[in-house]
Amino acid sequence: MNRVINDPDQVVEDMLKGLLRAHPELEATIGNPRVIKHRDAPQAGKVGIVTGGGSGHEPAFLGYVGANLVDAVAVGEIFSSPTAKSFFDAIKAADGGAGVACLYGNYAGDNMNVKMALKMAERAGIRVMTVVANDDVASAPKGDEARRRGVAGEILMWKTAAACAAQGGTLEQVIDVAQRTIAQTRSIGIGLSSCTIPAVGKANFHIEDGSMEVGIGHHGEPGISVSAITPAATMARTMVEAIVGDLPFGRGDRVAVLISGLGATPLMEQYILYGSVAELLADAGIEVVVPLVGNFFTSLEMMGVTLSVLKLDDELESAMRYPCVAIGLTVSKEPL
Amino acid sequence: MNRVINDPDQVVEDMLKGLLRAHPELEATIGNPRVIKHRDAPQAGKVGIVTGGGSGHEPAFLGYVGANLVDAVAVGEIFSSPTAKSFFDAIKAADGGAGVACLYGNYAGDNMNVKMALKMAERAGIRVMTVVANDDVASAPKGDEARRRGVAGEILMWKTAAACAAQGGTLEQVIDVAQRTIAQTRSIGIGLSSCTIPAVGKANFHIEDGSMEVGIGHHGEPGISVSAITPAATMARTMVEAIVGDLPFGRGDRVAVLISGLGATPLMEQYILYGSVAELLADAGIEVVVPLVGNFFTSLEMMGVTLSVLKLDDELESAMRYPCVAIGLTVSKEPL
Amino acid sequence: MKTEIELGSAGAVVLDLIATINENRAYLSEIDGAIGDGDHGINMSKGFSQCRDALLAQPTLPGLAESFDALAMTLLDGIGGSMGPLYGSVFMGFAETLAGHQRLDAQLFGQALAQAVADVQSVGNAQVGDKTLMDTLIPARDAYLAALSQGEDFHTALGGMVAAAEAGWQSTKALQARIGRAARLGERSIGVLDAGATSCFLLLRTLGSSLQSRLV
Amino acid sequence: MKTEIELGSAGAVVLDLIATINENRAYLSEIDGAIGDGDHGINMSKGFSQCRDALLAQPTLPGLAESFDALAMTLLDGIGGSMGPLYGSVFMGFAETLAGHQRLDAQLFGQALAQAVADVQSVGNAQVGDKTLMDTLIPARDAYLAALSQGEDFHTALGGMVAAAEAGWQSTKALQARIGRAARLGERSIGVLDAGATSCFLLLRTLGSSLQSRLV
Ligand SMILES: Nc1ncnc2c1ncn2[C@@H]1O[C@H](COP(=O)(O)OP(=O)(O)O)[C@@H](O)[C@H]1O
Ligand SMILES: Nc1ncnc2c1ncn2[C@@H]1O[C@H](COP(=O)(O)OP(=O)(O)O)[C@@H](O)[C@H]1O
Ligand SMILES: [Mg+2]
Ligand SMILES: [Mg+2]
Ligand SMILES: [Mg+2]
Ligand SMILES: [Mg+2]
Repeated sequence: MNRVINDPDQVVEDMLKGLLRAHPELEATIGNPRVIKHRDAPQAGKVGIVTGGGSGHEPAFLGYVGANLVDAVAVGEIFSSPTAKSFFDAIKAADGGAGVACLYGNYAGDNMNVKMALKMAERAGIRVMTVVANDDVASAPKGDEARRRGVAGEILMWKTAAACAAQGGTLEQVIDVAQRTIAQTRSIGIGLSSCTIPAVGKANFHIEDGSMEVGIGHHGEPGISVSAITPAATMARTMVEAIVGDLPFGRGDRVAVLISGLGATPLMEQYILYGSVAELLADAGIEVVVPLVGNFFTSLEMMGVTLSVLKLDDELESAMRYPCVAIGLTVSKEPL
Repeated sequence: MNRVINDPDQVVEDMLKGLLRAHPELEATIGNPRVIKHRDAPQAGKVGIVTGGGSGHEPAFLGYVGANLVDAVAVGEIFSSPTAKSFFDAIKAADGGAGVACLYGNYAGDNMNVKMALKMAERAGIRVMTVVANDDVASAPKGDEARRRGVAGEILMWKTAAACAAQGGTLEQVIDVAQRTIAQTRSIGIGLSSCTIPAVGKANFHIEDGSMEVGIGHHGEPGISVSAITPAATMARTMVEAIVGDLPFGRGDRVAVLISGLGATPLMEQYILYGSVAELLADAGIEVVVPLVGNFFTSLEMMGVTLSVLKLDDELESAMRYPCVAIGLTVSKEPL
Repeated sequence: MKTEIELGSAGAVVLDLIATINENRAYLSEIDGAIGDGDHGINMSKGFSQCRDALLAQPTLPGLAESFDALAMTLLDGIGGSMGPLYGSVFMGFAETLAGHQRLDAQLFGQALAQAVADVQSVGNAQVGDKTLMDTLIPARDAYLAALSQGEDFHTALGGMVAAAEAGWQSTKALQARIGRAARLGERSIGVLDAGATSCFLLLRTLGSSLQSRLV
Repeated sequence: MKTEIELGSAGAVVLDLIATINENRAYLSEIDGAIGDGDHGINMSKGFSQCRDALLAQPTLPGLAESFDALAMTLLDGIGGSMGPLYGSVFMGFAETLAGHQRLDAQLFGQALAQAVADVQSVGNAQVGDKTLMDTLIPARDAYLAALSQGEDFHTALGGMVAAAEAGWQSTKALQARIGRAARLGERSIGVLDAGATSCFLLLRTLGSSLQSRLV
């Protein structure tokens, strides 16, 4: 595996060094280099938006720190939860006195570290509320939603909650928007090849040539089924069916669709998939009003894609369209 | 090679279908589905900006059609020049009466097809001027610049020229900006793995595990040397030295730096490389005032990176900062 | 009869715990390799070593409560994943219970142990039988408290704790993992020891003997 | 003596050219595979077949000038890469020279051929010896014009053109490619025929015989 790295044990440090050089609007917190905050955070009176997770998913998580987006992020080792202290330091960095919304994904390590961070925050007198994303329909059956993992739908939750916070929402309102967003989001992934953690040096798991893993997780967690690879249109059908039936989505719904490449799958193929997804949704009477296609949430150099669909209401739709600037997502103010 | 495609011979068509569904601001021209234009093009009195090239480099070329960026683009088969007719149709689609700047890369096929398109445009009474990008220092020795290929530096040329056009520049002024931009840009790539054209089905070329190809082209064109893979910091040194010595860049220069992943190299690694590049440039007294890191110009699922450096003057710097919105590059209007 | 420990001078107990983890670094990773991702020794040793550096950098070694606190905080600060919060909770439970006390007696240690177990369980939500470190920790606590209620002295109760920890640790071999990384393997997780249960036994054994040796 | 061709009824010459390319699709790709990327037959046949469809869709077959123009435009419209503009230029050169004429005589064909060569050269910038289709085309033109200046008739001059095309084509075997994809291979490009030179010879041979058969 040919990589552009120095010491495989220092990839996160080296990445942060480059990131901070390239983005003067981002900075590490004093005392904790594993917390990246926006230059303007905390903003007095604004609810702080915090997230965090393992590295290797870039631009997630740190690429969503930005204006009208996430205020501070806790950065973990590759595919491993940030420390409790880092979550706490991110919370501190984002706290402008109006409380902090900590919006993260449903993984054992993240859950535990956030829990400990909340204890620390309580001791420090910072009001924190959390929403844990569980949008991945493939990770547990319907009825057992609390066990589902959070995947690319997290981005949608950060986007809407941050828009609410930027417009002066209270902590309760921000949490409500985040909660509603993730409750109305369903995601599923298809994996086409493995990835290699530089410090480990061998593939994290294995997918045969000619096979695909439907429902794969962001770290290669096993999916629902391994089967012979199908045309993109069939992949789209598999994914759309799994998602649409779960919420369920139906005729007349307006949705945001986010297709993310997992790392090595070209943008060309992501658009091929999007074409079929949009067609299937249209056939089901579901209108895509916010389409997002790109490498939004990756798994190192895995091949594959994830699909996330969010059922919008008016508030969520306008939150999705609210201007923001970050590495991973920029919504420009109109007119230019 | 596991792909998200339908018919391997239809990947470009299928991509365009998805792209157009996802981006209502883009449209195919009437009569030529291989020309993608901005909804608002042509703009009366504005110089039209046109480019084009083979597919497989997404978001290049079509991802740079956007507000205050490229007006229309000719879309070729994977790694193959668009037809002369497509270049001509793109020129027609971009012509708002003030002439068209056709800004493309120095490849035999593109050169010939553009030449033929110019004949057609002349017959149709459209004034067209061209700039052909030749920023890749590795593709021919100094002194033989006319033989050099155009790579990711093309993006910088589109950006500055389009900003000039958006601000009412004449065709001569736009061409001057594009010309100056590419004349002051140097690029070099390092390839770490090959890629597979879906319709061909086998790797385009070969790079050993543990090896890197310095100076590789965007289609796997052989570089200057194949050597054992080095740490990212050493790659950075190799690339910076090749670039800085060629123009040459020197103490006191202000530059834009664009690092692009070639497809499968994670953003994490691109930032690792950027950290070293920025440090080396700073050591040489060169200040990076516009840093861009991401998958801006890819080669399907190749692993590797390209580095482009543009020596700025005041006009080019403000052109780089001018707001624009496109799939590949959005510069937001400040303040949000 | 020896019934107490001077907390102010017992900080070295934590150094003993650290030494145990570092000595068993490779062993713990090897066990984790069978049904996990093979990094348990690395994870643990990373956090524990950081604490060792921090403690030794002090002009004088802090007391046991402060040393437990330092260990808890370094784990919460130094290792992400699950081990930071889980073992961080364990040692924070000890630290918080011991805080403000001069001496540690059998009663107070029982409170501390109970607190530690409650804290880690509230974070990790694992039960006996899930094939985790709780399979070591819960029986150890129960045995210790049972010994106390039967009137055993501190030394003997610690011995009972370690014996139960060992039995609990060994019980993980026959268990099917229901939590953590190994749970994915289903039945294939049966037949080998659990990594966290192993480190937990090693820590409790060292804790027991180190405390016993300091009884006055 | 037969000296002229009725242009209005000679559109089928272009159908002959198309048939030649389609018959040799596999052969041309095979030759390109040796030192190129193996798609020359595919590229050519794609564009030529499109033109066939377009011509046959017309109520009556257009004349030769219009048919050449249709071929040029379909190539420029239907195939990117290099073949579109190169062969597009060739046939546009013929079309433009013939446009407005009723009859094609030896003189006019000489002008058309010269124009075609000039156009393709202005686009591709290749010279004799670069191992491209110019190695077929330039000697063919020269031989044709030489024959005319020596007073040969149309039929004979066409024969001279084809013979020179064949010799030029064969000459590419010994050449080292200096242009196009094969140029990368340096000396390794020596020893095999050039794909474009091959298609160019096949086209000129068919053109020659097809015109000869239409002389009135
Ligand atoms: N929820 C939990 N409660 C208690 N212990 C747990 C829990 N989840 C995992 N463990 C323990 O963690 C151990 C693995 O630790 P380690 O290898 O360091 O972390 P990781 O699994 O993230 O690589 C398991 O052997 C198990 O004993
Ligand atoms: N500049 C040029 N002028 C004339 N002929 C050229 C030129 N460049 C390439 N060729 C011809 O093109 C042929 C290859 O055509 P083809 O395989 O269809 O295109 P590609 O090389 O893009 O795959 C070569 O054999 C050569 O004869
Ligand atoms: Mg482990
Ligand atoms: Mg681990
Ligand atoms: Mg070819
Ligand atoms: Mg080709």
